[in-house]
Order: sequence, then structure tokens, then C-alpha cells
Amino acid sequence: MPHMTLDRTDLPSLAQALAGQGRRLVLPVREGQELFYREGADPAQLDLSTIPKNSIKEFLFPKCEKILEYEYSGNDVVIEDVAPDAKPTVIFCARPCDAASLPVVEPLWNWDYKDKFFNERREQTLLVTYACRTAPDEACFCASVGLSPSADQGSDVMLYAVDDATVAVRPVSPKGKELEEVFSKFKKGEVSDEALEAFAKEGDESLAHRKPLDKVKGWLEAHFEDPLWEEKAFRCIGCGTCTFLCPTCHCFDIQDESVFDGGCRLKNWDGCQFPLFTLHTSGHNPRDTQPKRYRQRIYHKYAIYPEKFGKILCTGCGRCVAHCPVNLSLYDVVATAQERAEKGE
Amino acid sequence: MSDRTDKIREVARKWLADGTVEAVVGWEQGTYGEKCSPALARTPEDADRLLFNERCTNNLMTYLKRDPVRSMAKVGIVAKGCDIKSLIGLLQESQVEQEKVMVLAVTCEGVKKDDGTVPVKCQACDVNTPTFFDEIAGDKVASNPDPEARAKELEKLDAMTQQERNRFWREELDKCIRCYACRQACPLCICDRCIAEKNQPQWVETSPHPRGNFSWNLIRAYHLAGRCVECEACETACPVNIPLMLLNRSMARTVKDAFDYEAGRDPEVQPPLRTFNLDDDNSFIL
Amino acid sequence: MSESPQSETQTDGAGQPEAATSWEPRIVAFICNWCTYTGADLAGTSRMKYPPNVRVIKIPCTGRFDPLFMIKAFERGADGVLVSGCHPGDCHYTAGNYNARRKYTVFKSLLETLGMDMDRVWFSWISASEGGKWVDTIQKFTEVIREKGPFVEYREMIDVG
Amino acid sequence: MENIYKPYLVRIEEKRTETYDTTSFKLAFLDDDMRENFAYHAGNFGEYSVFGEGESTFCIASSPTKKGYIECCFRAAGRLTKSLAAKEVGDVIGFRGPYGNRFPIEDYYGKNIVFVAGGIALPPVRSVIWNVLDLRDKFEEVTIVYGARSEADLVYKHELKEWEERGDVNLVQTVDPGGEGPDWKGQVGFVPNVLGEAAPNAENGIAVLCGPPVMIRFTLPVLRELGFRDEDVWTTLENRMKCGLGKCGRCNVGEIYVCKEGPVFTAAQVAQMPNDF
Repeated sequence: MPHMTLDRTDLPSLAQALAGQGRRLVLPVREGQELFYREGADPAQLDLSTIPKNSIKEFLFPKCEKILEYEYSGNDVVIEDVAPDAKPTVIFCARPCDAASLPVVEPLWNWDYKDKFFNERREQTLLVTYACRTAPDEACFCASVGLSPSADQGSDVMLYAVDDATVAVRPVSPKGKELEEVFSKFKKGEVSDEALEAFAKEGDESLAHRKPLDKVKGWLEAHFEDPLWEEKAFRCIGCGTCTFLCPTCHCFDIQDESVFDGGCRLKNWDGCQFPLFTLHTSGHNPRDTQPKRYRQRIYHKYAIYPEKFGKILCTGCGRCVAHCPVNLSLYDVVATAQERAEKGE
Repeated sequence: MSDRTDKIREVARKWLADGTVEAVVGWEQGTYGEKCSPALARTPEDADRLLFNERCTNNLMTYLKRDPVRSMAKVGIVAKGCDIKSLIGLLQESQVEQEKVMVLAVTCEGVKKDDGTVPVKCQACDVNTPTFFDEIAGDKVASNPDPEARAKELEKLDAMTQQERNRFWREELDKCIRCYACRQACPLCICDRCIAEKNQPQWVETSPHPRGNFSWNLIRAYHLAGRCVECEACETACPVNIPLMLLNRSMARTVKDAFDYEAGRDPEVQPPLRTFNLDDDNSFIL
Repeated sequence: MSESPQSETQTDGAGQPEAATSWEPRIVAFICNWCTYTGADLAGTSRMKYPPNVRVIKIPCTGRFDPLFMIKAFERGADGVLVSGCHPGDCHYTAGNYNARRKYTVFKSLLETLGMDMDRVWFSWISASEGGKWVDTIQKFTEVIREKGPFVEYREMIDVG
Repeated sequence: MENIYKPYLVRIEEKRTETYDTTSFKLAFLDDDMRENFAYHAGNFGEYSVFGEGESTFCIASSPTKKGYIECCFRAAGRLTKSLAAKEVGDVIGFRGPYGNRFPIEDYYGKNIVFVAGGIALPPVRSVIWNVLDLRDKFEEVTIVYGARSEADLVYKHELKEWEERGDVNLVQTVDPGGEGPDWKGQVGFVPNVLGEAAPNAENGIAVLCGPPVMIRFTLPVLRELGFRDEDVWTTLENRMKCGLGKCGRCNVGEIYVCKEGPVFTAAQVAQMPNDF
């Protein structure tokens, strides 16, 4: 099947056109030495040179979200339900590892109890993903977790830069297909399926040095107590950068904040790397040392979540590798686990 | 550079072999780009992993405040001149006992950040050859500090009106996600339980909204006033790129101007907010 | 908590968004037990009049003053904050106010760096005998704040979400 | 879609000071429909909130056989529980729940039951105790071993008296050595030892065990010695929770989310878990 193409230079106008339908626009722009997905950024500033430092998580699961309002009057309290601030949104030129994080976390937000805040935002979000031809950063390892630099999981529309001047468009979801009309305004030509095949091939080749991580779960399950945790995680300073930049980390805190007689209840990002995360009021802390907390993060991603929801809680985006201030690489740790499993250790 | 690596390994091996120290904290080759990573050498063999190069950016003194290093009877630590300033701060505040630390100093021409640029602290460095140590690796490196390097950073801020500064910081601090990476990376943030984690009463709101972020960033900078040695670890660790060093440098400038004090110089001198002069500036008080 | 700005500002029930016409400056004064508080008392017993816009919070000594107090006051809707204690040399605890002065210097500079409106942050030394100076200070401060209007820059931060 | 974080409003109908730091509440839903129809099981827990302070997790201490209200009992220890303890009759607080799994009471029919509780851990057991006592005919021998550090630390004292006076319950109370007053009539000694001496019938027996980790650690071997199988020893795991809904990521022990698959587990299940609690 042929795919429509457009000029690469038309991408900002395309972003504008998609946003023009009453959507808020999120796209990657440069700030200093790094890229960030930003809401309301100027489409002309669209920068596709590498993977942004933040993930798209904050647009579906904000760092601080109101979930309830309350007001006291005498003995009584009046509580007010809060509607999620779920504006129609287009995330333009998300990376495949970011888009793929959504189907990974959806089961979590929906087992038994459905979190309307995530779900309504998800429903309102249109994901236009910019396929990576090859891994854009040395830290990337999406191929190791069953994805690829051009994976389309979670995306509504895929964009492929088939050459320096041309971008091919491939709608993926029904939501994406409905947008044909918008895209067709920018149509310049067509390319065949083969043009896109290069992406799969080159993408996989660029990550050939990365290991598959299929044996990690088994190894972890048998090595809860292992010298590896102390050995690797002694250097962890517990900064939580890995959890906050991660597209799939979803842990949160609930806090009340009042001014005078009323206030609101907020759902804030939280992370397993902080001692307070699991500290009981009694003073007991099940994860009282940094290696235990680091182990929890690896377990949650590679053993617990796959067991529970059938998916690795990681899309191999590499942010926790690239931005760890002490270069404690998650990939190195799980690759070590894989290696040991392969050797039967 | 390799001479320094050799010397570090030699000294670390010796200390570990003869039981001078339980472990040596140093740097080893990292796995992402040219990055180096903190390393813990517990045996003489481990010492051969240690190295020094211009990518050894981490300030290892932050490990003195956390386990397993904190609970060791005696530990060796590899340190650049700038890192030693942090140690001096810790000694001044009795956070570390000098007898428990062996400093393996390393001379340094300056390090490079992940993006290849030279940190301001290196442009302004006057401790390329450390003076406070037990052993030193590397030949003397002459210091050639740019006296304006630090001040230049503040020019932009100084040029703003009050309203512009307010807007500037509101925007910057709105980015804060309250991960506290700045605190965790800082060797001088030494509280076992940070004020931001105390909830009875909740002085600093933990939510990453403008009000909470303002309080947190303000109190972090305040608690480091007169203590911060401008190692830049906080700004480097910040995952959302808040220019924290602007706040820290501004505080350092105030402390220098008002109390003629520079942090991290002399372990015998009282930190400025632990003491006072009868004739301190009184002009702003009615 | 009984002496904290939190309980003080919470119980006065103020701080609701007011119409511009009904707005009154809200000033929180952290004052030391030995000098300024006694000075304010003297003003009262001498039947001197001063604006009712000030909420007094007694602290044992200006040395006890923590910038968090001021931040909390602004968070809870103060338009101005005054910190006042014994004159240099008069501290009941010998040197609390000298230590406080260093803290003020640093904290004031930090607030300036952050672009806070420094007309809303006042420091003073008022002794037990200076009831008149207390009255004077409060009058002037209230006038300044009244002229400036509500602390909009901070109020904007109070509205969460 | 419903807001899963929105609590029900409940009014404090009764407040009792159980010990110097422990308070119990009887709570009634403001909503008539909820008051009539709120259903739960022994072992379920809830999120109790003081608006402006936050939420805290603890069990429902009343038995599901009692309709129209719920009860809770807590120690004032943290920010939330302290402000909760300051609430008075007539005040309104929030409640989310019931969450978690339950004690499978039906499976205990026709069996001997021993309840073992220490200190503030009586409330979760109390829910089961009343559930059993309200259906007393369905069970064989019922033994309750309850201990605390001192007499002052015993909660639900008025109910202990009631149970003591009942002919169909064998209540053994104990306090740690040194914790007894001059009028103390119960035992003196640690719960595991006292349990061993009480020697409840393990034949066709079920044990329900709640207490601080150290008590549990020493009680489990005693129960085994008495002949209880690990599959018949039921206990609850406590972990810090925020959401109670299996989302916030705190309470897991290995792949078990305590808030959803717990808090009730058998000793056999606990033995299988990684040492992360």
C-alpha cells in the first residue's frame, strides 16, 4: 500500500493545522543543549535532532493534579468532584518509545478501578509519532524490550522521514485515520511500503549491540538477595531522576493542601527511590536502604509488572541511562542479569 | 592524565592492602558516552578500576554522608581541589571526622560537562593543585582563574528589574518536579531528614505547584548560603534544568560582600551564619 | 504550633479573595517577646492608636526567626511581613539579634535575587520603651502596603492547579 | 467515569479514648443510601481522611454483621492520625473503601478458632471476632489471646470485659513483664509464651494472628508447635499505602499488591514472599 508523503519543511504547518482543530499542541523544542516536549511551543521551533529529555508522561499524568476540592463550614465539609483538565491535545513528533509507554501503563490505570484522570486525558490525546530511523541516542535500547526505533505501539499516526526532505505519513489507529483530510492538504507525493522497510532494518541494526532482555525476569525472581544490588547501587544517590524522566514510572503521592477553610487534594509524582515512599508511621521501612530501593525499581519494571500485566514496564527510551547523575545505567544492570541468566548463574 | 590514574591506583592499592582504609571512593569508567561513574574500591584489585580524566565530574564527597561509606571506620576518597572544598565544609560543621577520611587529592586542569563545555567553577578555579590532602596524584597545575567568570553568570540577573526577576524565577521554578535531585547530589545537604520531608507541621508543601516550588527552592538556597562551595552538583543533577547555580552564586556573592567569607577555604574558620560581628551591616533595619 | 503563623492566619478567617474595595492590607509581624512585644504592649496601655492591619506573632527572640515563617505568612495571604526585636546589644539572650541580623542579610538578598518586592519585607529594632516607634512603624508600613495593594505576585502562586 | 479518589463523607457518632494514644470512632455515612447499603467483609480496610491533612490507611474494626455504621481504631502517631484524634463527635471526615481482600469466614465454619493479637493490632482481629461471635453457633471453640506492653496499652477494654464474661469464649489477656498494675488479673508474659501455655486446640483449628512484626515472628513457631498448619494461620500485612487502589506503587511485596491482594494472607503465603516488608 502506498503512503502519502509531505515536505519535511511543512511539519510545523502540519502541527499548526492539527492544533488548529481546537487542540493544545505539544512538540519537542530546544532549550539550551537539550530538547524538551513543551506545551504551547512555537511549531517553527520544532526540533527533531534527538530524543527529548522529558517524556510525554506529563501531558497524560501531570506532575501535580487536583483530584478533589473541599471546603469546611463548621463541623461539616463539602467536597467537590474535580473534572480532569483533559483538553483535546496533539502530541506532535513524539518518539516511538514515548508513544509505546501508553499501552504499557494503561492496564495499571484500569485494573478494577479506573483512573478517570489518566483515561480522559488519554482519550483526548492524539499521538503523532516521529519514527526514529536509527537509535537517536547512545542510551537507547528499545529493541531489547520488544520495541524498535520505529515501533508504532500507542501511536495514532506515524511519520517517517524517508529522506532529508520528505516525510511519509502512515495512520495507525482509527483516530489517526480520521485525520486523513488534514494530512492530505499537505500531500506532495507517495512512497511504497518498501520505503518504510528501511526503518525497521536500519533501526534494528543500530541496536544490534543491545541484548535481548527476555531472561531477566527469571533471573530476578531467583535473585532477590544478591550481591549485585549492593555492588551496583552503592553509587545511587536516590535523586529519583530516573523515575521522573521515565515514561512508564507512574507512582504517585496524594497530598492535601489548604488555604484557610478550603483546599484541594492533589495527586503528585512520587518515586520508589525515596526513603519516605515506603516509610511507615511506626518508623519501620521495608526498603530502608538505597540498594533495596534500586532493586525495587528494577523488579517493578522487569519482574513484577510483567507478571501482573504481561508487559515490561520499560520502553527502552534510555533516559534513566543518559541522565543519571552518577551513570548508574539501568541497561547495564538488566543486561548483567540477562548475561548471568544465559550463563546459568 | 594517565600518570594521575597510575598514582591513584598505586595509593589506593597501598591503603587497601595495609588496611589504612576500608574502602576508597573514586571514579571509574562509565558506560554512557565518556561519562565516569563513582566507584567503591574495597580490595587492592578493585583499585585498578579507579581512574582520573576530564570527565570525572562527580563530587564524591556526597558519599561521605550516606551508607555504606558513612558507617566505615576509615575511608579513602579521591578528590579534586573543588571537591575538597566540600570536605572542608563538612569538617567545619563537624559532619565528618577528619581522622576517618584519607584524602587522595588529584591535580586537575578542569573537567568537561556532558555537553563538552567547561563548567564555570573550572573557569574560576584557583585550586587546580589542592593543598589539603594526605596523598596527591599529579604534578602541580598552575591556576589561572578568570576572576570575572562567576560574576559574569550573575550579570543577566542583575540587569533585570525586580518584576523581570520575579517572572524569570516563576518560570524557571515552575519546571521543578520536586525530585530533590539537587539535594541528593549536594555534599553539603546533610540533614538526615530534610525540612521538605517534615510534615508536622508541613512547612514546605511537597506538591510541585508554583507555591510549593517557590518555598522549596528558596529554602534550599537559603540553607546553603555561606556553605555552598559552588561545585555545581545540584545543577548538573537537575532533570529539568533549573539554573540553580544562579541562586547559589548570588548567595555566595552576598556572603562575600557582607561577611567577607568564602566557603570551603579553611576548616578552622566558623561558617558565617554561625557567628556574627558587632558591626555587621545594620543599614536596612529600621 | 500555637505561635506559628499558620494557626494565626488560619484562624483569623481572612484571606478570601476580596473585592478591590474591601481589601485591607494584611501585615504579619514576628516580634520578640522581650522588646518589641513589650513595646507594642506599651503602645496599647498608653492608648496609642495604630492600624488594626497587623497580626502579631510573638517569638521568643529574633534569633528564633526562621525565613520559613515569612514564607508561610506570604503563602497564607500576607501582604507584608515585619520582623522586629531588641536593639543590638539589648538581646535578652545576649546575641540572638546579632545572629538574626546575619540571617536577615542573607535572606533579604535571596528574596531580592528571586525578584520579591522588598517593600513588603521590613526589619526593625523596637525596644520595650519604644511604644511610639512601634506605632510609627506599623502606621508607615500599613500606608506603604495600602499604596502598593494586595501582594498579587504571591497570590497568583496561591491558586493551585 | 467516577472519581475513584473521592471519599464518602462520614460523621463521627461516637468517640472513645481507648488508651493514652489510641482513639476509636463510630462513623456513620451522611448519605442515607450508603448508610443502609454499605457492605464489607472482615479484613477490609479503608482510607480515612481529614480534609486538609490527608489520608491514612487502616482497617475497618467493626464486624460486617453490624449494620448502619463502621468503626475504626487508630493510634495518634503521624500528621493525619493526630489530626484525626483531635476530631470530635459531630465532625465530618472522609472514608474511601472498602478495599482489599478478606478473611474467608465461611471457610472457618465448624472449626476451632484462636485469635492472637498484640497491642494496637486488636482492631483488625476484632472485626473477625465479632463476626464469629455474632454467628457463634457456626464455630467450635473460640479462644482469644490478647496482649499488650502494659495494661494501659490494651484497647477495647470494655469489650475485653464483655468477652471475659461470655461463657462461650476463652479470653486470655496478658501484659509484658513490668506492664501489670496492682489489680491486674490476667497473665504476665509475652504473647507467644502465653499462647503456648493456653494451648488452644489445633485439631480442626484456625488461627487469626495480628501484631507487630516481632510478635508475629515469635508466635508463628509456637503455632506450628501447637500443630497449626501454615495454611490455617491467617494474618494481615501492613504496608504504607496512599491510594488503596493498586496504582500508587507503594505497598507491593514482590508482585503482590497488598492493597488489592491483601492485606489478609496465610502464613504459608507470607513465607513465599520476598523479604521486602
